[in-house]
Amino acid sequence: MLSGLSNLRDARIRIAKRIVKELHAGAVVNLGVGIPSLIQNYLKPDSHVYLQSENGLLGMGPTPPKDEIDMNLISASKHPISLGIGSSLFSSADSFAMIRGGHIDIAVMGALQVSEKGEIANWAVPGKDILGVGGAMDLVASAKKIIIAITHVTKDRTPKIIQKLTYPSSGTRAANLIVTEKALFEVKDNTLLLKEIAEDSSLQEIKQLTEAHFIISDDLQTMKIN
Amino acid sequence: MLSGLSNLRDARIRIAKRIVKELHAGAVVNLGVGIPSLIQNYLKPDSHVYLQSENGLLGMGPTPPKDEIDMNLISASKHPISLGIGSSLFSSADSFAMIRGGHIDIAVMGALQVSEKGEIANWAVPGKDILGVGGAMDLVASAKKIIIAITHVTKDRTPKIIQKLTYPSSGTRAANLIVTEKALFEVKDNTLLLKEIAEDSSLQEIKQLTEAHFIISDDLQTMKIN
Amino acid sequence: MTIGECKKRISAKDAVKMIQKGDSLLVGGFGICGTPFTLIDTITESNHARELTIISNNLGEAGKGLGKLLISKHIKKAIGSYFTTNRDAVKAWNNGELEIELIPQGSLAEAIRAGGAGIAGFYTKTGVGTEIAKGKEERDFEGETYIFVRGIRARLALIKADKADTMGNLVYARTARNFNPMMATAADIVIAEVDEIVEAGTLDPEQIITPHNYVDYVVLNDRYEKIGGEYVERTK
Amino acid sequence: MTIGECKKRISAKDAVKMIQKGDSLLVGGFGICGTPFTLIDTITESNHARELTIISNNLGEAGKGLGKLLISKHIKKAIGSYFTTNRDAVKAWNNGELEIELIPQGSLAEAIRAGGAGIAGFYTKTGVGTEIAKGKEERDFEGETYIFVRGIRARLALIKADKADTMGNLVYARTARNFNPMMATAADIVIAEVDEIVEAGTLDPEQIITPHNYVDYVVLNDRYEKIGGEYVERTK
Repeated sequence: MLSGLSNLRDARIRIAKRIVKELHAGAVVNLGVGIPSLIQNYLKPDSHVYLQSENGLLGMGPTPPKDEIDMNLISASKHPISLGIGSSLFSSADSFAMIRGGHIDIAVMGALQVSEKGEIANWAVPGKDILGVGGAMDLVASAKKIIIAITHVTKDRTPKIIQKLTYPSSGTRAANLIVTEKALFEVKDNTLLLKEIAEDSSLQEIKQLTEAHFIISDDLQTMKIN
Repeated sequence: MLSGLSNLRDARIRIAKRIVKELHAGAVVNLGVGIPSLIQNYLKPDSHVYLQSENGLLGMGPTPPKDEIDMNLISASKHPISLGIGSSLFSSADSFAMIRGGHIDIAVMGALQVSEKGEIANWAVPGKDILGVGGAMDLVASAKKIIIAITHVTKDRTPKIIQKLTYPSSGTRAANLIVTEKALFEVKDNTLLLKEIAEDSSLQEIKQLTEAHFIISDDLQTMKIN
Repeated sequence: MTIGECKKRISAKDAVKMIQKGDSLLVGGFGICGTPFTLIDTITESNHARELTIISNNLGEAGKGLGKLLISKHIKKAIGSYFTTNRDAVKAWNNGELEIELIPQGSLAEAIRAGGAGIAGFYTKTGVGTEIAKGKEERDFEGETYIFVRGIRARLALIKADKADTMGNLVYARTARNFNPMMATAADIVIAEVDEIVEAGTLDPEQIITPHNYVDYVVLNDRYEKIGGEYVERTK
Repeated sequence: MTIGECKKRISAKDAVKMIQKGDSLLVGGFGICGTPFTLIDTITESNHARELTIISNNLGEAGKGLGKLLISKHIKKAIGSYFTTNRDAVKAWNNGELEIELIPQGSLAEAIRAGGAGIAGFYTKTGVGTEIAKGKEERDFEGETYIFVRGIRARLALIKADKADTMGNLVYARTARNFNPMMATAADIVIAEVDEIVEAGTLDPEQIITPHNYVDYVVLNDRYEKIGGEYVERTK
């Protein structure tokens, strides 16, 4: 058994694996940096999930073998990638027209904080340098569905799922789903609904490590990864 | 000699030929319907004038031989054309981004009327159906230079170059040059400057057939076609 | 043939069933170049898809493309840039049988692109000082006057491409591209008529103009064939 | 070789001479993918082209691409979407040596496209309710709030393409396309750095992304070669 997942790497992998199950065949998905970028490793080749990379690609394939690396073909995380079958290449303007026009089914993104209404803070920390926003706000505003992939607490065990954002928000649009290594929440009618608890966690632990109010699903499940 | 050009066809050809001389090597030129569309016939193959067609092409080539006609390759006048060397194809949005962004050097267009300030009316007649505007207003607003190609008077000998437009204008932007079968006017500081008279016309005739005020260039020339 | 593998493929008849009375439709093409002939002809044979608002540069030509749909009395209103050359459109307008809304061609193209790109509206110089600007918001930027144009979307888009691959990626043929790529982005339901369906992976990723996620359904043009460079209705 | 026939071709040195102190430059690339390395390196060796405002998604990487231009103290201000990953940019900003203006990546791309397309500005949902929206005009359309974004232009654009033909038509390589095609449309002077110049007529008209009329000058990348998929500085 996973013993409390003291290992951050295992926690991140678990989150990625759980989110894979949310990506239905045919879905056009944008994966953010950090945990979301791990998801590709766990997608089955026949999943028919199409990865959009905001730097100008639909149909991102996995990391190529070393002798096929071409740094003219990179992901938004700036890692070398390959072209999947039926992929297409386009400019940043066309890529964000795709994002902003509502043509991305699911955006999976990291966050610094999520509020109990599902609001997202994922680009800046108060008092620190605000030097990067990237495509986060474009995705928050316009993706059809937003899945947040975060560890349940920070390294110093501060909750990330909190009552009100204290960090700058990334938009007025709320997340639809929050997946941590301990739990899965759905955001419904401005409220968090706890739907799954990891087998090595407990309702007591979730309550302790979640500052936000949440309600518990009548159909509370154990989180299944594989 | 041309005897008064009673022939409308000859008049139109003369206008087209005279305008060819205004199209410098390297120029990107949009040709409107009517007289402007004749210009292509008189461009030398080595002219390095690049014709833009607003339906999505830069580098329009001449009418192809009958067995090479492809109605998927047409001009904005909806005639079959060919692809010149170095031509490129694009969407209507990209085509009008090119036009509206100021990337067309010269637009040659017909007109129903031109005012003595160079204002253009070329899309509608009062009291008649207003059912077509096409790309006229886009070109009037944004081409770097506008050349008007018109017969000097209407079929019933009404002047087309008049003091004030009585037909709906195509924009606030003025033409830069007006070429008829009888004369060439430059528009300078909101004033028409008569620069050339055709060899079969006369200053007297121009005065008679032009309602607009104009001034006469110190360097008035006989219009040369070839 | 790999056509059977295209999961988005449906018949023209099934495609037309999705159109409701009073619907708004983006229809690709410039004149009759880049026009979804098979889909349009199938609408003419339907009885439910009437009182349509058609957003298209023209209404085809008299008796061709959208010109057919006009004669068959399926069109209530046309929004586009140039209707003068279709004598039937002029006649219908004169008889009060057709509403017309004129938009300069560049503003039309840009508005459809905006509609598909999440842009609510934009400012352009085109049309300033003309009858087109009447009732439109004006605004000055750096001493120049612009008018405001709203983005355009419709419930359905009927577009025409040269080829689809089995995933629904599209490439166009020459100037038959025109309004089709923008229209593919600006409707709730996008139906692409194509001359040919090819295996996914055979189109060059650099050359795909419409990525597959914009295309909901693919219909094969089975009514017209190209003869002497023109689309000619097949004899049945 | 047909390179001599490209009338737009100039040396990187002559290209950089056109840049003036205090100029605004659009510079293509995403990180260092699709970056005009030769032009940037040549600027670092110039003494006149300083106090530049650079409009680019990033400032390259630390010591690479625009990162070099930062170290050589040629940049006064950077306008873009993501500077966090270049530690030199963060340091320069902290030391008050670099001004930074943040724009969401999609708004940046769209604003440059607008600047090149005669669009004065547009309304987007991106950034509504965030610090990015502060001081920006808000407006509601059909119950949703949008913010107004102005088009962006610069005096010069330095872009990177894969190939130019001798007329100046451009094609790009894979995701090295990114911001380059829009930047080619949005500056008074457009200088395209390319890895290769080919004969006009050899590029497929369907595949040309930047038509030649957008390109004023072509500079051949003669400082970097691709080794193991990466651009590596040539040993002199």
